[in-house]
Amino acid sequence: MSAPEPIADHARFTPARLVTLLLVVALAAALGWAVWSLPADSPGLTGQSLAQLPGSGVTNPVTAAVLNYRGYDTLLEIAVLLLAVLGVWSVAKAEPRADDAPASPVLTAFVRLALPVIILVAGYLLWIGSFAPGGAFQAGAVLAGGGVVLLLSGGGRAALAQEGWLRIGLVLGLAVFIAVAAGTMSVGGKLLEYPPQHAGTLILLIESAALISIALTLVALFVGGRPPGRSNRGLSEAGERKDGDES
Amino acid sequence: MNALENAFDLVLMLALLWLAWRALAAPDLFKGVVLFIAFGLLMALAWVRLRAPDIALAEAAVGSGITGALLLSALARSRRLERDNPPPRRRDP
Amino acid sequence: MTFLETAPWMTWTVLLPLCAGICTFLFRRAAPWLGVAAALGNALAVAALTAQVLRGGSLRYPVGGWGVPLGIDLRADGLSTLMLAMSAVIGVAVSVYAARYFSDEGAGDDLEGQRHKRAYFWPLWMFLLAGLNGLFLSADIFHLYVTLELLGFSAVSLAALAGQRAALIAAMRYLLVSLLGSLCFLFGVALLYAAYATVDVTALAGLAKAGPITWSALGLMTGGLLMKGAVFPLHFWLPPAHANAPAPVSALLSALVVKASFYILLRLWFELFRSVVTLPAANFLGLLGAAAILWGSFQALRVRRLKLLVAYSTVAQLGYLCLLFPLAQNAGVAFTAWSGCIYFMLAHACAKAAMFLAAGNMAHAAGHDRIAGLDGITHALPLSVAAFMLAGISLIGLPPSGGFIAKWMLLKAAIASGQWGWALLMLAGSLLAAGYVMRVLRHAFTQVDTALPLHRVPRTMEWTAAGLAVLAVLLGLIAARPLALLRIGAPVADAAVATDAEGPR
Amino acid sequence: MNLEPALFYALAGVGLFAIGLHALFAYAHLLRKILALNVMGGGVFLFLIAIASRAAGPVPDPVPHAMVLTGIVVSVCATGLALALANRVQATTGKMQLPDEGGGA
Repeated sequence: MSAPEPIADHARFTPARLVTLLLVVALAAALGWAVWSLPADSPGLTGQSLAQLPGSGVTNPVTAAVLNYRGYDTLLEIAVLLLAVLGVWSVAKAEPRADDAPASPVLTAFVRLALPVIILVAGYLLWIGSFAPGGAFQAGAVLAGGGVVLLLSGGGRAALAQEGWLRIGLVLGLAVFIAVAAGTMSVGGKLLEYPPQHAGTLILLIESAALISIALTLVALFVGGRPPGRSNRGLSEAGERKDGDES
Repeated sequence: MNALENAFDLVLMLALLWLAWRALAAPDLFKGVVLFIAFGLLMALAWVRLRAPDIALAEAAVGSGITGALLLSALARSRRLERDNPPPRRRDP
Repeated sequence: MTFLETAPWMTWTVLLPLCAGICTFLFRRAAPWLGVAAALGNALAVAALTAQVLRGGSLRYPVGGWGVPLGIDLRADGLSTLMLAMSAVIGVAVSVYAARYFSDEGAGDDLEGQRHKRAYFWPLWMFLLAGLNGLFLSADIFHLYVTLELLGFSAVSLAALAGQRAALIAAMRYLLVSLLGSLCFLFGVALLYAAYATVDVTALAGLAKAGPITWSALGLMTGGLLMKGAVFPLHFWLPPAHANAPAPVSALLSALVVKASFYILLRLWFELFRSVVTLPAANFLGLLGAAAILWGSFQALRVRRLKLLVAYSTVAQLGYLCLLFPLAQNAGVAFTAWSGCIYFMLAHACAKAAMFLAAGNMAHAAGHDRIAGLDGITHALPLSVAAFMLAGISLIGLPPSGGFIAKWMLLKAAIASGQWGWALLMLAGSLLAAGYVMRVLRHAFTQVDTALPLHRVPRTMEWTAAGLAVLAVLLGLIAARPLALLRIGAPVADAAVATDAEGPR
Repeated sequence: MNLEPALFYALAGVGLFAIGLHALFAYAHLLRKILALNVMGGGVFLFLIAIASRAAGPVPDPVPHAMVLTGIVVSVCATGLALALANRVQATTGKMQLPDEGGGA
């Protein structure tokens, strides 16, 4: 795996590099000075987070911050996830992997054994997130890891080819989140102001939907291109036309 | 005990900085990516030390695991493209 | 009626485009209609919000009911409402334009490519709109980081949409710059949180004290935003990214996206770090702006491609915005300069969107966008050339356009405070702008004997460009209303009305 | 937890940010630039986690933790998008590199 590099990243130490190095060192020194002058007793928001915890619907303060206090950040973060898939699909097409040799039977057998365990672990992480370390993102990443291994073992391609379902799965997290957000306003609260008695349920609902979308998103990013579906066929890498000169 | 912990923290920090530098400066990109994955795992360890198990879990799974998989697959794609050159762009079958 | 008055329109301006993003992603056939409808719906929501702000003054909305410092607050004052209105109006026009631009009949010989672009333009643009609205409404600097990323990812993907070599390279560079800018911004947020344990702009404004932490945060955040806002000398990524995108995308990027970074810069310098910024730092930003005006204009006079010319004009016009920083250091003229700068953003947004759409029409008709090859295009596209001319009038700053009002206020501030250098520079910039606008018009009006073989341009595409150009000029005649709106909750005090200075705190 | 280690971790965060920044400018290969951005992000996150652990109270401050969680997810998205774009740049130019680095037009 050590092919000679055509890109001369390690050619010479040029004057330009020296200037960059000096600038970066100066910035690091300034930031280091800033860190050094941080107040000795950092205020933080621990006290207020813990004080509001009983009304947040969960007992893990991090989950409370992620999905309740700062849930609006997370809403847009789920939108960023969907957007990343959109961006990747808009620039690249998934490579057909037909030429690859079928995966070893050992790997296939391993995947068949491991997959149910991975799904169980993901579900456990999701559920435990409300009172202990865990949550939708961690669970989604574990599930996505299972998906990646499945793809590497040659399975799962058929599932990804179901583009309609794939799209629905990708938007599910955002759609449910928006529905809950709109719902909280329609019952007279602020945006994402969960009624305290339902907060735990609503957070689990959002997280469950988000789990599916997060896992599918991460797998889609791994595939690195839009599925070669019916509507996309014949698209030779999105218009290779020349558009006039470049300067 | 406290001195031991401090020493551990110090070693961990130096290892983080060294791994980051080696991951970026490694002449072989594959090695660089592998070092980056190791860097992510050490980072997760640092966050456990800093009492952030939630985030350590996320970093190990997302920051190190999934990002590492993305980087490796992109590197493999890049190597395939390199091999399939001179034709500068792929043709559809 | 009471629903119209009390509904939380702020939240709907974010939720609606997000929903539209989902719908246009799922229902690709209906995407153009859904997109135009969503742009119209967004405009209505913004209009309702504007009415609320005009009636009741600045609004603050604690998301989740938590309030600062634990939760995230939205806020709508005059400035954010004007920015939302700018995005809404240009959003409607560009959506109508794009519905035709990306239609099958506009495809030429690449029908598949056209369908691909259409399928992805609409959801990406809807997420872009959600990012813009979320950004203009956020009073929380960490949330600003999230909206910046939402905006950046959609802008980069849109810039890559054309798919040709130059667009991909430009988009890649844009993405790297955008990510670097966001990370610098995020580090600034982290430093501020470490020192003050809040990320609310208003709360931080009351807490921020000069010192290494605050200075580092100011430096990092300003640097990151200057990068994203393409301020000279960090502008290098902008011209290729804006010039190689499809015309409606260029219009959105040049008119709205770069303004978003600048908007945050204003919030930081005139609100959050108000007590920390110094005159030398402000002068430094002013000098960068001066260099941008001169460099961008010279490049616009030099390049051979029309869209590249318009993109370099953006680099130059962004320079004017930076002149606000030194001008506003004089308290007596600060509010005049502030109003002039904001009005400049509005006028430039309309004019630049109109110009990119008109340029897109010419490129579409001619099949290329070499300026020298546009001789006689007026015969085929009188409306588009008129749009280009009207937009040019506003860019140059001739009366009665919006650009004139804006430049007039900036000039007044410069002269009243005796800062003659900046005044002269603005006049020079106007002359240079006249030069590059005339360069295009001279070719467009050249008489040719043999009519060129031109593609037909749909009427809608011509009318939307013309509509925006007329709006850019009209802004000069209806300036009183927007400027009155701008007074609501303005962070810069009007020296003439010193009694209601500072606003509610 | 005594204060000092957390402060040193924050300094290490600054160091990672600087190492990444330097690599971003120094190396032309796009994959290295993407790695560099990830290292920079890691530096910011480490800084945030470190200051969270310094906050007064029985547990670390959860708000920076929430921010870092958001940041990690955003950066994996950025990495995915950047890698797809970089592969396309390579497919059209033949090299995973931007031509005339830092040049004007």
